[in-house]
Amino acid sequence: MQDLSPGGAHVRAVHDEFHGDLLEVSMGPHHPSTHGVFRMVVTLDGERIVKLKPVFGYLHRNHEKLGEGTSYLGSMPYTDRLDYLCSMTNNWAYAVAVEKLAGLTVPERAEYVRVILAELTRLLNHTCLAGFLMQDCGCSGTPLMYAFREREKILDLFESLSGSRMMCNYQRFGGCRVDPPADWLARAQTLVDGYTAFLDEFEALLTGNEIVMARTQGVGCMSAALAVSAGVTGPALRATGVAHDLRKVDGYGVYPRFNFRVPLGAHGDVYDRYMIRVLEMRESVGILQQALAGLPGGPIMNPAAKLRGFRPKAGEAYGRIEGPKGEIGFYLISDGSPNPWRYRVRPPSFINLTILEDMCLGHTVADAVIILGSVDIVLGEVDR
Amino acid sequence: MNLTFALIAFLILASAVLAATRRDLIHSALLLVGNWLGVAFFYLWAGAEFVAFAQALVYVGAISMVVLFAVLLTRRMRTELPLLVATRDRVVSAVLGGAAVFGVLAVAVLRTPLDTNPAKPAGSVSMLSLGQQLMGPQAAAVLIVGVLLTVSLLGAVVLASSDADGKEGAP
Amino acid sequence: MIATLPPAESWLERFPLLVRDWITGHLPESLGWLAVSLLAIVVILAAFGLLFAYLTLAERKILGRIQNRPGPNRTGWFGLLQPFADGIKAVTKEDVVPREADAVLHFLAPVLLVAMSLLGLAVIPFGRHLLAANLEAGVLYFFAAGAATELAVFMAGWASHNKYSLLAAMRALAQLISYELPLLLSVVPVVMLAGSLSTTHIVDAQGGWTFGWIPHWHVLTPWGFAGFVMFMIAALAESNRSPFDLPEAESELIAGHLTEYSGFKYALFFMAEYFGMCGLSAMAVTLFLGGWQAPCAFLEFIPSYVWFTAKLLTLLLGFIWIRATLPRLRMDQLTRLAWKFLVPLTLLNLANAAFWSLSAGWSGPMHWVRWAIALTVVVGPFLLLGRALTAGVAPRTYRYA
Amino acid sequence: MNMLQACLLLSSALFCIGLVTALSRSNTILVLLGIEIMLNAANLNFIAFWRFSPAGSAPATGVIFVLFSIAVAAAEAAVWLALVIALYRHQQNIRLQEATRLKG
Repeated sequence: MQDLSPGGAHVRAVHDEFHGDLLEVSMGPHHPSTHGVFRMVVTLDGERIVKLKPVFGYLHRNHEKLGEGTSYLGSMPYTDRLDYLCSMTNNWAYAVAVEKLAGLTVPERAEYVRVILAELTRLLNHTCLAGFLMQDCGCSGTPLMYAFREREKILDLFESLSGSRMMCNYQRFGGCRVDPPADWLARAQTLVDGYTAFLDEFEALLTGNEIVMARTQGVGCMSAALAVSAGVTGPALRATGVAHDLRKVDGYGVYPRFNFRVPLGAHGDVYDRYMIRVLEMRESVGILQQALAGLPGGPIMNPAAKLRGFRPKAGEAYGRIEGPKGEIGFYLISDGSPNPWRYRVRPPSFINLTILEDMCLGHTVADAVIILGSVDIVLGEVDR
Repeated sequence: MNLTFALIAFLILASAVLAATRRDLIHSALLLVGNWLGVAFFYLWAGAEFVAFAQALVYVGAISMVVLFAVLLTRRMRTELPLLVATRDRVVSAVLGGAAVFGVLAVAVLRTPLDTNPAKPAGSVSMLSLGQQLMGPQAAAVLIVGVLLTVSLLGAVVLASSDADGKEGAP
Repeated sequence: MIATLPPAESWLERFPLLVRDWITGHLPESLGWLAVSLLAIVVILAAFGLLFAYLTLAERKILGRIQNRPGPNRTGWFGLLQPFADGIKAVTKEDVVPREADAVLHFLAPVLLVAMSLLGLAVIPFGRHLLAANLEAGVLYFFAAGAATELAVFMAGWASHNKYSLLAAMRALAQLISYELPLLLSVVPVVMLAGSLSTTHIVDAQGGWTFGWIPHWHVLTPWGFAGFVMFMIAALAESNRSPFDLPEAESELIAGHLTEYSGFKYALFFMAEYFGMCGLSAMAVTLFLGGWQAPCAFLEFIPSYVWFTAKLLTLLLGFIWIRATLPRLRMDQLTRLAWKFLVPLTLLNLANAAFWSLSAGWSGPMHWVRWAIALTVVVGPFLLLGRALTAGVAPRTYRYA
Repeated sequence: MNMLQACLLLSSALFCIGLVTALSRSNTILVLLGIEIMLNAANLNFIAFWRFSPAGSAPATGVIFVLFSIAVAAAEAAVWLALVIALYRHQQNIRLQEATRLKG
């Protein structure tokens, strides 16, 4: 029955006595708008979607099993490869899980640096997402290039701090790998100071654009009940009006010390998801200003933390933080050996993706593309 | 015989015959576009410039689109398109009937002494006089055609959308 | 090319005529007409071929500038040889035809498309003495020639035997049916006021200046301005340019009807898109922007074809700028824009032009009344229909937890 | 045989091709295309007579007749597209023989 040859747009006509002739199109895994090797098997009535089946796993590389065969520290660079746009927050979430498992505390300066890097990552991710979303809407690259101009600046910062632009591998259990020097902090301050101007420019060009609004408003609506029951987190959840932000809920790290707000949507459509991210970026800029201003001195690593011969006591721990895409969590079970006995990732974009069909039904092919774009997936994390 | 005329006649007839015998409906439709273009060339050859362009605009630009739309909207997959093979009897009788009609017409045309005036210069009707004819003596006809077009458009919309809401109830 | 020339004209203005006469002077009398026709064809092919080549470069350069990147700059000085490098690449690339494709139609589609988009250029008066075919029904000819372009897009989409291409074919048909009407209707007022379908007459009707510096171009009247804007919107849709590039739709249908094309056939499609864009822009210049007429009386010493080229390039820059700026519409929004916005507005504009023509004799204070009425007829429905079109779409305010 | 007769023969032949198409094919679209061919054949006649007959009192009659005919053809095309779609909705195919009921 499923006579689908791999790749391309192999399609078979399904005759459905209720809907007339339907067309089954395999969008992806090689499609410019699936953000990686992702496939949607879409059944179309004209251009309207009557059925959508997400197919993933093309990028599966056994991440969790690899984690069980490697030492705790050895998994840290692998977490970079999950959501390769947000390696800093992946590192942090994993570090939180291990620190819980081992009962390690983190010096205050390291907590501040972590917040700075996490918020920079949030800016990076949301900026890219907005650019990609506009690209999916059919802009010929202009918003994307504007977004990438800012992304470059953040990546330059990451590079000079960690030695790598995307695979940062920066966090350690009990602190961070290197202490950011003063000139790095000054550069970060310059970037943060200029970011609001970029956001103003970006919003002036896009937020009120009638084509953008017509394309995104009322498209891909997600109800709050559905979002909660499906386990959706992050901006996608907050776009439906549910106030759930782990930075407020858990108050991990030093977030309770900062003054910031959580923007909430009302419709849960693509426009809300876009706007929530833009507003979150403005809040992130505020957090960054506060964190850079209040960065204390002191050590960057907990001296008690051992990197070599690290063997946490038997037990289990679940560490989670609010990543840019939602709740990124790591669940670890230790049996006292150098390797975790069980290593499990809670990837936000994978779980957010599960309700793709509910959002797409009744919309057109063109909408499916931007709905997928607004979910904000990175296949490295979806497939692991 | 005029060479241009022969070429145009060949284009018209060949495309019509091919269109009538193709099994692929899309090919038929596209060949018919060629046929309509041939007719437009004939008008051009005969000196009726305006009609030729109108023919190209309406037939190639509009009616062909409608035909292709109809084919696509009522399609199965491409392989299923030509399944509607007529029975041999029908084809044979249709061809015989057509040949008979052509015979009668041809004999009638050739036997009739037609009063012609080949010396008449081509393109003798200017755009201005055509417009004055249309807006003067033929104004009523123009109005009627306008009403007809409007009514047919509305009728088409009504026909095509009649099922939109009552679809589930229909047997 | 027209032979009549007023006596006092600079040799620059008469340059095309001089070249033509020089060439035909070497040939026997009987071959004159053939030489003139061939010359026109060669000149159009060469000029627009070169324009196409450098337009691709200009588009990439301008897009690059708008997007904070340099654009092509490696081939030749400032990348000036890039079009030729692209051409060599396109010709030498493998031409892939899918096994299941309808080979004949797959081949015919790009050929037909280029041929059709070139045909329309014959009736454009590029200068006072630069016109390939002075047809009495030139405007009608132009649109008749252009009518077949979407047919070729459909053929390409259908012949490729790819479902993305099929969807693109459907979109191309729907788009053509929707936008042919406003395109033609926005031209009708011009034809009505010029009283002719001939492109030369339409340009002549826009000659002259008020006070020597306000040209009598159609675009400077209320109905002409509205007609020009609507013509350009419909032209964007006709030439499948962003934001109406739905048949191509890179982010949705990959490349739509172009998905299964490669090498030289793809280059032909590309070429046809630019020729179509040039043709429609040239028509817009002819119909609304005074054709080859100079904007001010004292600037007439600059040859007419220079003015035409300048106006043409300005419109083409507009096409590129719009492409760099706007996202794509959805199919239903596209057709809604055509049927619920452009068609009613063009029909109203027709009445507006009729009023303008009837009130030509009004003078004194009535002159201002005439302008006020004409402007109201343009702006009022625009605002009302625009509001109806964007109903339910507005910027939102957000609350914070 | 003069030019007028040649034109008339051409249009007769075209008319008969259209007739055969309309009679022999069972696909509604092809039948309608056959009718469209016949209509064009008739138009050819008008132009042929206009071009080759001696100048009469109304010199443009043939041209005007064809113009009206083209306009009517456009209207007709819109209606038959709607008919074909309605037919397809009712019986899921466009075979003319099966369209025997006036009521869906």
